[in-house]
Amino acid sequence: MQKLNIFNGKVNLSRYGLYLVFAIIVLFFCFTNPNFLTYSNFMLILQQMAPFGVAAIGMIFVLILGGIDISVGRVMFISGVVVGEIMMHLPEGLYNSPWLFFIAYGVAILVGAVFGLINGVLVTKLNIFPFMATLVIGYIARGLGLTIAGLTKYDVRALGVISNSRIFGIPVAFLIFIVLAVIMNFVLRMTKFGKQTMAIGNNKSAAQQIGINVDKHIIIVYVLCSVFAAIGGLLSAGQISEVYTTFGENNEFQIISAAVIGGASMFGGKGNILPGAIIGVLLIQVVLNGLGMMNASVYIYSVVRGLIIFFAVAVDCINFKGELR
Amino acid sequence: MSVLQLKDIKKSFFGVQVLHGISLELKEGEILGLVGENGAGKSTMMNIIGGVLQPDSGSMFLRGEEYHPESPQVATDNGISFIHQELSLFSNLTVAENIYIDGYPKGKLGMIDKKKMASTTEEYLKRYHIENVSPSTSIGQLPMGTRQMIEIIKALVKNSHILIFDEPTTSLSNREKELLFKTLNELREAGYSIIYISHILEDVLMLSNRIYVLRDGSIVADGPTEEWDRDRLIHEMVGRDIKQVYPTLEKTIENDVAFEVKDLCCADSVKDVNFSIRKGEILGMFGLMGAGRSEVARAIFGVDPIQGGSVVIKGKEYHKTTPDLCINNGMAFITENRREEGLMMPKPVNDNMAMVMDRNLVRKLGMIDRAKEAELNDKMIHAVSVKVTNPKTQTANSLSGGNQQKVVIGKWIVTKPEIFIVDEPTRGVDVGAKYEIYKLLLRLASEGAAILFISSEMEELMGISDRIVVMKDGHLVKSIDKPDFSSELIGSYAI
Amino acid sequence: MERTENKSLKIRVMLDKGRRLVMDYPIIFFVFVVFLFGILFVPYFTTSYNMKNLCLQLCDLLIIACGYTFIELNAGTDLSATSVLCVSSVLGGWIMALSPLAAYPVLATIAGIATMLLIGLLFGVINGFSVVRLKMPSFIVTMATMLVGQAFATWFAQVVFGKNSIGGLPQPFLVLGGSGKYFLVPVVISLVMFFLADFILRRTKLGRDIYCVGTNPNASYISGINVKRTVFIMFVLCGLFAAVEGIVLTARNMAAMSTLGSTMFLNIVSAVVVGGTSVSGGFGGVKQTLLGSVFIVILNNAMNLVGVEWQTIMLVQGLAILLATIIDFMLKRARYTTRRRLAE
Amino acid sequence: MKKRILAAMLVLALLVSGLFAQGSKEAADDGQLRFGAAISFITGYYSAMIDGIYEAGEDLGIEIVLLNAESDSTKQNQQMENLIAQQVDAIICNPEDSVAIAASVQKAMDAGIPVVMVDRIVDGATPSKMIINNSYDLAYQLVEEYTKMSDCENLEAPLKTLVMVGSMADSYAVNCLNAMRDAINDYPEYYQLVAEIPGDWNQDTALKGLQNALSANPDIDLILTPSDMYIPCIESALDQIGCWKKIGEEGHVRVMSMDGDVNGLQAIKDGYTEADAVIDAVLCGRWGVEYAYNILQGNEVEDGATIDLPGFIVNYQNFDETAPNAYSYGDLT
Repeated sequence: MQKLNIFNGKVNLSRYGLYLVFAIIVLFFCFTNPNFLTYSNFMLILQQMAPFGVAAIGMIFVLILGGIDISVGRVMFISGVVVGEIMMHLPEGLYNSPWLFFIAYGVAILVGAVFGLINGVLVTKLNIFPFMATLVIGYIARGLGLTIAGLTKYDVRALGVISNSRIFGIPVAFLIFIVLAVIMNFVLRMTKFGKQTMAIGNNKSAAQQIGINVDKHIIIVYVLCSVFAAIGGLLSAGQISEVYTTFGENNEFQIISAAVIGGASMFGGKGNILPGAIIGVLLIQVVLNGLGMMNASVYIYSVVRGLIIFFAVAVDCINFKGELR
Repeated sequence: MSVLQLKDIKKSFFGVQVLHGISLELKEGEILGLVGENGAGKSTMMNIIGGVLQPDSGSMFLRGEEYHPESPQVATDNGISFIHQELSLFSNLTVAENIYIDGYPKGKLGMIDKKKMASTTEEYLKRYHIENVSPSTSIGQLPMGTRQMIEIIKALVKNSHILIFDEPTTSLSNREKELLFKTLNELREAGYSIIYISHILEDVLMLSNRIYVLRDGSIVADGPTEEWDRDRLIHEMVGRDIKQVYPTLEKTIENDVAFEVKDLCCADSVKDVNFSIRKGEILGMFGLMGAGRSEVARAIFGVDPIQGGSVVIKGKEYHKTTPDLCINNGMAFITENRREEGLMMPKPVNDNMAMVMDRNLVRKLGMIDRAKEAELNDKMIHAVSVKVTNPKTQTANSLSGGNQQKVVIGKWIVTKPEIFIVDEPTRGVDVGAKYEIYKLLLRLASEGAAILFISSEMEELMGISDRIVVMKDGHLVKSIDKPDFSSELIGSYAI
Repeated sequence: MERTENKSLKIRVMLDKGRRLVMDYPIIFFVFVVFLFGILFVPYFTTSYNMKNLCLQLCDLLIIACGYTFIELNAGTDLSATSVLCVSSVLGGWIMALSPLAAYPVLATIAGIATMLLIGLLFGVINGFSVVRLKMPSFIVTMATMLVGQAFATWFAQVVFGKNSIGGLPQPFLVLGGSGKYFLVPVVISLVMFFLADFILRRTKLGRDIYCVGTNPNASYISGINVKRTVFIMFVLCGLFAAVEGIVLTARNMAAMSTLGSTMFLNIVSAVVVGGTSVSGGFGGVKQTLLGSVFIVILNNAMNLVGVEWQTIMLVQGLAILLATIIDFMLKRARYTTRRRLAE
Repeated sequence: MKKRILAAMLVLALLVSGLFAQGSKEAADDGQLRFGAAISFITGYYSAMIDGIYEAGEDLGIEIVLLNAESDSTKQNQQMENLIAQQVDAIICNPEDSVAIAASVQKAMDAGIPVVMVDRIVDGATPSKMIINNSYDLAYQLVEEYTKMSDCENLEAPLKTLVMVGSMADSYAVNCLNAMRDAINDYPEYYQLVAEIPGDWNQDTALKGLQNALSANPDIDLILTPSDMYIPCIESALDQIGCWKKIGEEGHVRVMSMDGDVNGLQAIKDGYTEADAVIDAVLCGRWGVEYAYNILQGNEVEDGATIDLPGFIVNYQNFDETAPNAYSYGDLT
């Protein structure tokens, strides 16, 4: 079913309309709180957004294919638990050596890859709707994680070195996010894999016609998405310095809306990493940061999250011609 | 020296024989024209050469050696490029990216060598004089003609030396057509060999060195272009001895108009179509692929929006229709694509049959009168004589093409509509079922229904309809009455 | 030749009928297995108290699962069903307990129930409108309404009640929860809602439209079925069923709570999907959901009694849904292949 | 028609078999007592209580069946009904919602199963015993006692205070928040409330909320938190802006928390935080089991329906005397 992604002014106008609304909100914050616009606050926002940014990169790839991945938040949780479990049993020598980071991130990537593979196979071979498949895998991931963890609180303070430290004032986590974003932007824009992802998202049957192995490609993209979610998860665990039962819960809402605000469309074929991923995550984090500084009431947060994701996607669906699902 | 030989290729779908032993030979630096009516088997043959389909029997030779393409990939590696009618281009990628979609030149560290890509594309664009298009413009903004050229360049860049074109000029303007022919001639001099499939006979006559005529799945005639002229081509294509005997039923055509279309414009390509159908009349509509027949049908029934003009149903004029409105006014629309738009494939026959009639069986509380429904179902199954063991359980996708079409017709007949729009009802249906469908249409007409019968088989139209209108490139060019039906006459207006 | 041909066809049809029964209701096998497991291995499973317990829990799950089945038949989702529960419970509780009406119990009960149904309707209309008119994917719309709904419920509870939940609901309302001798009232309500949903799906035009739209929306549109209206009504029905569930749960807990039903979504989805309503729309129905709910309730109860920790229960339910979707896929392919063989 | 009969028959079979099989499966009654423990939500504090329950269980040879309601009272009611179905000998209940649990508590009591409420009261039914810590008074006491301590004598300006919040859907968190607000209002010369940071018992939201608040008003003097669960976030946020300093060092930000968990006491021991209101969760759990055991054995312990759990404040000055009887003192390093 080829979706009519007609490139017309109306959608573009509303996309910039969304950015305009955000600009107004930011201005409002600047007036209400003097040190909103300070250098340190901006660095804080960059540090806070890094984990979600990394996960948003993977999510944009999946959205470009026209799929979705609801299990990201819970894959973050289980990779945090597995890494915590392993760090608890690491021998002393290894624990303080720089090897710790390779092991930790290696294990996280492995766990992410496993869940990404299962997602990919369910979506392609069993052609289950991406939402349902990843929802089920999300529950399995969380159930498995909690079964392994039980009540234990994993102390991952050692990972904090990466997540919290700063080089000349720039948070390391943000640098990691930028490096990964540049690499993946290069992959999307400059390599065959990226071009074929855009092609499959735009017109799946034509892609099959010219001989692209579409199923294998989709599985790789889902693996990629879960791997980036796992990396983001570890960065966030390092910041909190503890992995506990509610870690990673409901992160998927923020990641999906970040990817969509960044220009990725729910119906495939559109999306970019470098300006998109950064804009998406930055805007959401700025709004939440501004609310925090304004000492907004407790209830506003989930209302704002709900509205952000609603309007971000509504803008994108204006001229969708396909079936009402 | 012959580049490609086909020997005695046979192929059948769901028990319907499509290719009966095709043999063909393509020489180097030659344009081979292939003509034939819709459904004659042209596309199937090309899909077999292009590796999309596997032949049931027979063999193919490429420059002498055995050649069995399992996938389009194998065909392209062997230098055969297939340019489908709906192009396989991606509107969100640029020209250069589309051209190199499955084989990017590798720069340093695996990166796409953008400079080399841009330069070769630029060079090809200049060589085939495509102005104001740069390698970085997005395909989405280009007109069809330029996209066609991009497809050709895509084939050339992969240095394939055999090009197969399937109906390339359907949506090209004249200027774009000349450009395409100039390019094809240049390619021929450069030693490429081309198979050019088209139903537009002037182009084929002008372009090709040899012409093969395909009818009902077998090559009926072939020879160098000099021997051919337009009339002989049409005769070979359509002048088959009428072996299919058509049922006849004398019926009276009242002269009050049941249904009328006033200067209808739709789907951007169809402009100012006017025709009317009287009670009891079967109006045939002929035209080639892309002439806009299906678009007219879908616009009348409200599936696609009407952009101009209006439709008069039983005296009342409507500028905007929806399927619901048309059905309430006693209309029925049997679509061309029965698998996606006619039936619910995974559902049993009864459910499919009941889709339209349920609206009349609603009793109190929105309940459906199930007894009446079951009764109507059985009546319909016998009326259209669908061969099915148990209509309650046997699903639509397990039926043969003919049976499926009968179920669709049965689905619509139940509500006793007075106006029928029928689009290619006999495509992919075995001969026996075709005869029964014709009988059904005639019986309906005799009971006073007005039928718009759209088909691309001239013989079928002449056998059944009382009047034929011919569509060409979105315009209704001629209305021919029954006495002066002749395939040459119709063909001359349509092609 | 004609006779033998006819006989072998008849045999094949009979064989196919047997296979079709298992295919239509694979869940029967699972329910039987888990029930047997319960009787043999789980202590206290077969006590009459536990059976009454199972029944009540089945009623809790069945009503909202029937509502969710409507959505699943169109391969959509409704995350906001759970926040309908808490919003309707909080507002209903406020009207029944704290508003001036509280003095007249019967009047307050009627007003309470009316507001709760209205909330369900409101959520259904908002979801339906966004999916149909704004053409947004259903899980994004319902995700947004869920977040806003939960926030509103918590805020309202804190501001108006001062705490998370309030008791003091009128006695006629508590009857709906099946306290004491009115044990059968929620059972009757859930059976009524079940047969209502079954009636809509199998006997009415709306039900036929729902199945047609779920299988092939294009063909339905061309056959004159108003696809937009059908999808809209599906969301409204789901909202209403969720509201009825809110009424029963609030009465059962004898308290209007802002955290009502926060962990029920997994149970609802597993009841519907494991029951047999196919994930890709068009197949299934409320009866399969009934069997699915029975399976899930027995599974949870058995695991609770055996003392399985709550997180492993989540894992087992996730695996159960996965298994159900794989079986649904294989059945669909098998159903297709047997038909192919029959046709040749 | 056939399918409908099939479904109805199945539900009937479910009920009938229950009645018939009444006698067949007797409880595994090998004399060992079985207690049911229905816990509302597992945060740091409650996991300590669970340890207490398990400890008491081992000492008295009682098998404990632990059920977590994941902060959903409907699920907790169902779990309570399951416990009653299992005919457990006693139930230790930590209700997610004190009003909603009343129905099940009443049912258990009618079924002759003693119910001991731990940490939160039940409102609408009379359990056998209620062991509660009044989280409101304890939080109030935490803030009030600090005003009497030495480093509040010569305060020029009131301390700028940040109050971290649990989840508004959790009555324990709401009680702490209200107590802290009232205490700050009652001592305007000592405290000035700057901001309330919503955490939703989720450490990532808490960390980000705290960082935002700190960046909004950098000159914070005091942070109050309802649970030690947030101590790692506070440490990470303060460390970020270089304020995670020992007491007395320049730039030190006062931190006062509750629960008396390992993180909290360790921070006091290392000299980073001022005070921690210890609710002896382990003791609470242990008493729950002991009281239930005593009631079962019939030796009624006449000390009123509600027992006030001794909450006490451990601060850096009296650490050595008060800390040892905190439950998590053992695993301090």
